[in-house]
Amino acid sequence: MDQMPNLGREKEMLDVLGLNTMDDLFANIPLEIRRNTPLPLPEPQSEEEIWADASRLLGANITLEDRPSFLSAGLVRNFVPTAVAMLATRGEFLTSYTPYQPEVSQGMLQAMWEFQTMVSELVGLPVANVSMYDASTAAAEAITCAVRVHNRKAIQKGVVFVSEYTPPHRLAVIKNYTQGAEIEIKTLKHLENGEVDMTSIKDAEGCCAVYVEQPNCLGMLDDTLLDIKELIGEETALIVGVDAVSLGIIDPPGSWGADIVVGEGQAFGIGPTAGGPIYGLFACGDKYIRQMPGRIVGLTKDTDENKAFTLTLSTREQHIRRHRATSNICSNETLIALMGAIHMSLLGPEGLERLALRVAANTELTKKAISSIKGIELVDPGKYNFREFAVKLPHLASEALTYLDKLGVIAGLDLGIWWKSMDHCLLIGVDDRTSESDIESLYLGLSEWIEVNK
Amino acid sequence: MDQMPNLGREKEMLDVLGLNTMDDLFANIPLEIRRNTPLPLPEPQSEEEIWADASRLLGANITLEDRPSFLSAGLVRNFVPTAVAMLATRGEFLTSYTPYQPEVSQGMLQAMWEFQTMVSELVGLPVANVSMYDASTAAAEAITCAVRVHNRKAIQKGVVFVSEYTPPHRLAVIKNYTQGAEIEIKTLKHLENGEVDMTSIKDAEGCCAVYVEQPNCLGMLDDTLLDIKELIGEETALIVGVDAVSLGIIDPPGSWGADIVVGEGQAFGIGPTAGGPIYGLFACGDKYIRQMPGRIVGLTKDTDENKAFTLTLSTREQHIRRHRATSNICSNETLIALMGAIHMSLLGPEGLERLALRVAANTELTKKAISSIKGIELVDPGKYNFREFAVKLPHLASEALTYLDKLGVIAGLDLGIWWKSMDHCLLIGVDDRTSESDIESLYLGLSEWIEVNK
Amino acid sequence: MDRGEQMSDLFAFNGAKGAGWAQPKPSIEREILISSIPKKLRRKSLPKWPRASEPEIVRHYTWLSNRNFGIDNGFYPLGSCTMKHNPRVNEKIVQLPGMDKIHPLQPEHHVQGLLAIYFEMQEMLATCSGMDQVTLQPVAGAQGEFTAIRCIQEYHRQQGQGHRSKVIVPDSAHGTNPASASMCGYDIIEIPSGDDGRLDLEALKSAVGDDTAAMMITNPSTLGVFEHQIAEAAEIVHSAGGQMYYDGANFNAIIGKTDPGRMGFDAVHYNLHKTFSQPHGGGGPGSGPIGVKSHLSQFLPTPLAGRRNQVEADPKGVDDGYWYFWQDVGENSIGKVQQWNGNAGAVVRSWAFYRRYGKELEKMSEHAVLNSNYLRHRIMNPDPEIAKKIHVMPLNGAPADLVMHEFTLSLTPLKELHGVTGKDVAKRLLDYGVMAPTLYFPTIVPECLMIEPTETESKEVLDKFASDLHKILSEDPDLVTSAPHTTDVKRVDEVWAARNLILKHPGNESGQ
Amino acid sequence: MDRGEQMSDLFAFNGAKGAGWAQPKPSIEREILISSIPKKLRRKSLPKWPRASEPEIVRHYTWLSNRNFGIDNGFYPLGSCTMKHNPRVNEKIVQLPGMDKIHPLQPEHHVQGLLAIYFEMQEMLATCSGMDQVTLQPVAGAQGEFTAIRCIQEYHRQQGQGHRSKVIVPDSAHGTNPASASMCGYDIIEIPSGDDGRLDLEALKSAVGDDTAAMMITNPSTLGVFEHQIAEAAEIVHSAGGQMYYDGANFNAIIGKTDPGRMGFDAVHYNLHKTFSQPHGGGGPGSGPIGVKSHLSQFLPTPLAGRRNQVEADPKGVDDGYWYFWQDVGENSIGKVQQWNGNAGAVVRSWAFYRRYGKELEKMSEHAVLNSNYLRHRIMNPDPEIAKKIHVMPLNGAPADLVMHEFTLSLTPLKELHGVTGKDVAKRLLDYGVMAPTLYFPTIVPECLMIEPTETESKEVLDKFASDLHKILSEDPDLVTSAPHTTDVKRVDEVWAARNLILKHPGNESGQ
Ligand SMILES: Cc1ncc(COP(=O)(O)O)c(C=O)c1O
Ligand SMILES: Cc1ncc(COP(=O)(O)O)c(C=O)c1O
Repeated sequence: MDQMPNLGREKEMLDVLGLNTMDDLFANIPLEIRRNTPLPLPEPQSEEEIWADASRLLGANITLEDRPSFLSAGLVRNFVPTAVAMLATRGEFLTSYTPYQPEVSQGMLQAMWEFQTMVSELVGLPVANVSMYDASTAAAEAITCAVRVHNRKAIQKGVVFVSEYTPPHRLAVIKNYTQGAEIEIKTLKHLENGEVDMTSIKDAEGCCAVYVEQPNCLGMLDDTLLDIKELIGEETALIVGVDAVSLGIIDPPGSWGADIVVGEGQAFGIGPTAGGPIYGLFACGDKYIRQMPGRIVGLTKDTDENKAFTLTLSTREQHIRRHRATSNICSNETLIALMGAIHMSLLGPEGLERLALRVAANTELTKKAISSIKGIELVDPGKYNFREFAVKLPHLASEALTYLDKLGVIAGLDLGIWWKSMDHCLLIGVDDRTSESDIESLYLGLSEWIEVNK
Repeated sequence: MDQMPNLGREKEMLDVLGLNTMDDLFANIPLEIRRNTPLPLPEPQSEEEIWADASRLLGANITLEDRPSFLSAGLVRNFVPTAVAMLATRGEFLTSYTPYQPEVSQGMLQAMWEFQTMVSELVGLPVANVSMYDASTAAAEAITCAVRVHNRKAIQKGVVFVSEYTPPHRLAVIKNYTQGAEIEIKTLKHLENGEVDMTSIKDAEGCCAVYVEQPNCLGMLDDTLLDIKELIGEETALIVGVDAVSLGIIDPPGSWGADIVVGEGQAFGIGPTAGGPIYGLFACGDKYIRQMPGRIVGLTKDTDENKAFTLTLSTREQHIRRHRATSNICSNETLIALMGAIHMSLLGPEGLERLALRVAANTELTKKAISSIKGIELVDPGKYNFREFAVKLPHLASEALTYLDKLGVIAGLDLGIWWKSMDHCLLIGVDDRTSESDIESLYLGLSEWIEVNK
Repeated sequence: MDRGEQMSDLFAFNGAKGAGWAQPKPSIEREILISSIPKKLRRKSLPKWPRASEPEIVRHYTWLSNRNFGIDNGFYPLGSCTMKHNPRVNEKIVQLPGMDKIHPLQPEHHVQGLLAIYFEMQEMLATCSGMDQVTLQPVAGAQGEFTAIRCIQEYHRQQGQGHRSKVIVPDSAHGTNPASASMCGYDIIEIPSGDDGRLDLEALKSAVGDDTAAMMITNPSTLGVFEHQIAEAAEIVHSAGGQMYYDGANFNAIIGKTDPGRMGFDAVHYNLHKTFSQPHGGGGPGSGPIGVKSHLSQFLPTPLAGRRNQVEADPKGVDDGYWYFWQDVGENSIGKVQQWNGNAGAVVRSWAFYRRYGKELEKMSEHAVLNSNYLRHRIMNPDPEIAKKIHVMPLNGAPADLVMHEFTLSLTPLKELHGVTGKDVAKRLLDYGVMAPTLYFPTIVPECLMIEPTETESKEVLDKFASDLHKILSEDPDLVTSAPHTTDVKRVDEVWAARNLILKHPGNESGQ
Repeated sequence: MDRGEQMSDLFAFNGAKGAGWAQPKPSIEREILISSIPKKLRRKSLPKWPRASEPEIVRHYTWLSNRNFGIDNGFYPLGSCTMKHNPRVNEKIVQLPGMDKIHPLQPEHHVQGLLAIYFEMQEMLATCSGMDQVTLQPVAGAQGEFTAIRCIQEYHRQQGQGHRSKVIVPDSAHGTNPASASMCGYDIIEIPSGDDGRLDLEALKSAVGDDTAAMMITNPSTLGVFEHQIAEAAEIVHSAGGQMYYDGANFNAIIGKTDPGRMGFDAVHYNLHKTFSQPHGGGGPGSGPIGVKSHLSQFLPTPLAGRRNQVEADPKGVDDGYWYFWQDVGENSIGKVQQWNGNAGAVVRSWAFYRRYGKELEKMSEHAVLNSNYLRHRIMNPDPEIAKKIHVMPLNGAPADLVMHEFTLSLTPLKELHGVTGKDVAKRLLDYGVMAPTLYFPTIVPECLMIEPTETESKEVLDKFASDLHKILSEDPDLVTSAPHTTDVKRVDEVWAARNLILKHPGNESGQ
């Protein structure tokens, strides 16, 4: 109760109002709908009791740092420099809200403008917004945005082709977000070897948008993607989902024709944090600006002609445009994007490259080690992988995971969870911090499991 | 190496200076005393490597929170509200230094002035400084301060009586600090029952100062102390060392005639932190102001007649008075005192009382439980204790500690470390967080040990 | 020269290559790695990010933060946004490795502690709102609305009522309400409020029909008044076959006093970041769980946190006799709205927040409402001496005796008499060291200031705000219309921004 | 009205009784507890502390912090104080429970990790300084001086040289040097510097004698010049039977290039908070370990961190093959100077700091010296265009070609020509958003500004400082003498403060 400064001063204040009891304040609530019993909740706790309970409960969790871990699947066990949280939790940032009054919010506005710049540079597109909820809603809203822009001229009205390598939880989000706009989601096929199927690309001709991921959700990079913009043409949007860190070494989609780039920002700024709060990246070409979702900051001037920042293009947004808004997003993930901005600016260009190289090196080493185990095969042999790779096991992947869990290794993701047909496949994800001994543990564990189940 | 912005720009800057190499900058160091070999130190590490090493090493320590702990002896296993560190580590506080330029340091100056006020209120004396290194140096410098004030009129010139209940490490500090000022430390005797020996007080008559602790280092409160100021008179300083938290319920020495009050501030603001940084409290009556050690902040005005704060009475200090300074203290413990101030202001008067009561309750319960064990006796039966109490064991205390350590209990302090003659005595310290189950562990452990060694 | 006059420019930092944040070397040499990337895939040139050392970055963001106003800097009466103090221990809790270093796909026996908190939160929210089942997956209020309307949509489809195509919202509704329903494919019917700012039952009656899918409404309304006819409204909508949706942004006003269940709602979202706690610096993150009555629960996004009694065979749990698990919602679930299990960090913070009040949570609502009424009273009843000096008093946005946790003022008289707009007063308030109230919302109140003090403000802060507002009302209109005067920048030209669209840094001379 | 004009007054917070930080109840009832305290011992009335809620306290201290200038806010060239950036990870490290929740008297097998760090730090400091044994106990530079002089004193006494009663310090020495020696009971002989600001060997020769206990000196000197005749000086003092004491406040200038051992010193203190890292907000904490040659080590305070090879019987250590322990120094030890084992937190932070440089620690000194020389050059050699506008250039405090990590300027000409003092310029610099350099120290340089940029400042910051200083030198003297103009308060009346001595809050009306 140490949060309410007027505790104990109720009478003094009620007197001013001419009221007797706190309940009098609620006189407008009809009796029939009043709650008459106390809430069946526990006793109030003090800070130290809450801290003790939180430490006990969360302390009972097994973390990704406690053991060799190869579970990534879109979230990253990263190392976030200490300065990031110390700066982002400064009260002026932490306890502010949407900068409706730019005159007293220049700091956050500038930070977000810088964030936009860094994201834009990262992905190679001119405009970025200040964050979406996550990579999946970013992908979903990229699709609705693209349809709004292209539907008039589209031959296949309302049709969007989505790569079959889109993980099902993301696809579910996409479907929820697009069904109301009468968008038809068709599947963009891939070849056996993981590359995009060019006949499927042909089928997409004249549709509103094509959504692919690079690397795909199995960590494979497909260089044939670099040619598809030319095939689908100007009137169909190319939307690409990325692994943000990979762009330290991998050509950004903006430079091979992507119109909208989306992705998960989490690797910059915050831990996997049980899945949230994280933040989605959203960047696009100029022609999408007025249809894009989310907040955006622009440079302008004040009445003294000094540089100033402000939210701009708000006429797209729900608080102005209401049901005709480009999106319903209001509260977004700015604070986490701020953490991302600080992390990115600490890294710098060469630091980003190094981070990507560390992941690349560990991908390489892990892939080599694991694929050398007899009985284990790469799902996409001969391809370049970043961060993740899928392997086919002799038995159910779920069994391998259980076995290795007992050995204290988090071995990856059972791909059977995503696609029943892949229940013998394991998705192994590394990060910049994967160590030789981590790889060894995984290698030994999987080898032992195969041996035991011979 | 991410700490030096000019890394890689050396040449550009050397060029401006007309130099060729970084070594040229050191041309003034004669060759005969130059180091020619690289420092035999490890490779540079990145933040994440340092963090990993620190976590590994410090993670290997067993903490007071890991197990029932009754080791206090002047430091407290406290709960510090989260807001304390979050506020005190704000860069503006954290990275400032002594406020030599008050115009841009009003924040820290005001915070310290408020700290002085709260300490003054706590101990019941009009003036407090902004911190000493710790309770021991505070006691030592209180003695030298008192001698400077009283020596002229003293009958026993240079003589100070120090309670025999002063723990030896503190006494050692006092001796180091006083020997140069030609102060003779005499022992103030106590009776068998722990109370001060009034004949010894008589012996002290006409000396410069008397130093006692309340509670004493065995946690015992002695109400006969409340009368000694009258006995020793105005020309002998009464210096009292306190347990700061106890003053939430115990009469502050200022109200029974103490001239200088010192003590450890750690309980407010910071964990025991392996013994430092902590901070010493120092408060005194007006007549000691010009002889007191340490920094002090005063309220004043600026040229616009607005309220302003500034360091004051600097003419006592080493940077002005040099070898005639009242103390050599320069860097002190302000940042930790700031943490203390924040903690105190979060507590408020009633919070302070509650904190003291929690300790008092746990002292009571623990004392009752442990003294009920057959074979264990209270050293000071029938006295009121705060936080600590000493018990006599049937065998060596060190053996009991070893035995209980194996059971996962930190049972207290072997008083044999302080005084050989007390090697069968254990000093048991509780805190506000001592739980019933902690007490039970201690009770069961000691009972078992006695049983086993019958 | 003013301190800080020169702007800190992130992209002007251009130290040595690689002088940024130090990292260990990759475990394979750079050249080998680079050449192993198929040439076509390789990045040609690095992004133009700043090259800076830690000290420079710390200083830059410290400088930025010093140009930003948050609750920690002063009163933040942004109506509808519930800008209350966020207890600091919550920030420490979410930095525990057992929170920060957790992957949402870890097996259940790795995350019993997290699941226990999830379960407790689902239960607590259901209890306080009179709903049957809660999901914590939606990550903001707007997404909660969207999710709940999606559930209602699937419900109607299942019931063979797929033709219901309209969602009714009062004209005082928050913009996210119509936007969310519209994203689900619904047409919006906006119904006008009555003269007292309240829901107009007649208007509602004439709006409902066979095509009504749902009504979305918040109570207390965005004017801060309690819709006392809410049960009747629910009756009207229900008898037309529609569902009642409760926008929980104002839930903090009524906890323990009443609940949407009692009012007749079928679904509700909670803004954890408002009612409870999740610092949403700069605009987010939030968390927008929803609660539904049992007939809607089969449609909820999946999974939920489930609980059963612990049995012998279970691994070690969290010592409360239960085993927690992720419970699949089943085939009728709408699937996912967020990639994982929602904003877990916000859930944990809100859990820590609610634990502080526990069964006395209603005290929070009481103090929020007390502060709101007190401030409104102080504003509307200046001391006679002060009243003499005031040019013109604002009008109540809603002519109610009592308000709930927030209230509106209309500055129409001021505008008419002196040409001073609500925006001018808002900007002038910035000069007094407070954040401006919500401006021009709800749109039905002309020249509206919407004020929500929250329970974490002291009487002194409220007194000062009232007297500052009185001062402004007695100031020279020119001073007010040209405000703010003491902020980091003067009034910002938003039109210029929209016309010129400079949305990224142009890069600096040194070729960055 | 200016934002923030009204002061935040901690003692004006006066909320409900007990509304402060919530705590669990005591395990025995209040009344019973109170009555169990002997009446005479009971406190009669509670201290007049503020009664505030967490939000009020957070806002108060945020407000205070916003009125305080630290390195994070800008350049802090406070000579001799080495105000460099403190890596942020260090703050996180010391909050680890294995640091924060440790009692110094825990058994050794509880604290192997801490002991390992202590041992490594002792070794590292000894290595870098050319000393034989280091203790980490002293908690500040001044206490290090005191401790080392105490050791020297005991050494002399042991050697039958107890009559040696004088300690020699140059007139450029820091005030703590004479103060520390004096606290040990020594008389101080101050010797004047030569015309070049350096140690005057002739003056030294005539000062030493049979009564010389020690000489205390820092190198580079407080003027930032390297005392190149230091070996000769050591020779002189040693042949008179005195000991050489190195004030290590400037050690950061020479690491890896030379060391006090090579220069002929017997004892040295390190300011970990300067050379390495320990944020000393507002004036401390610091850490002042000392290193000594072997003949002095038996006198060091006790205990030291010791190490031996691990054996079978040992409990689990920290996996490096060693067992660490607290090593008693023995009967000749001076005992204790701090209650425990020094400022452990500062030791750990400095360890984390040094680990970042490792064997390349000398780069830190190189950059500190590079920045210092670069800045000095920029100040003393303005562009010709700018030079024309400058009224008067400052003088070098020490006429050396090269300086070390810091340097002095004398503003005598400015004072003589325009009546503008060093203090005026210092105050005017505050208007430019930087901290003023150290003023009027060393006292041997008239109207002295002492400038230390440290290795963590960028070229741009140095360039801007030089050009700001040039601007000030070309400003209207009245503008400068009336500075500062843009700070939170105008020039502060220090004399009034000393005359009126208002050292605590008078309490507020509400009877607090
Ligand atoms: C009344 C009302 N409804 C809905 C919302 C949307 O919530 P969120 O911002 O969490 O998406 C808000 C938030 O601003 C609101 O005030
Ligand atoms: C040259 C010199 N010596 C000694 C000291 C004293 O060190 P400390 O402040 O750590 O006591 C200082 C610090 O200001 C100094 O600059």
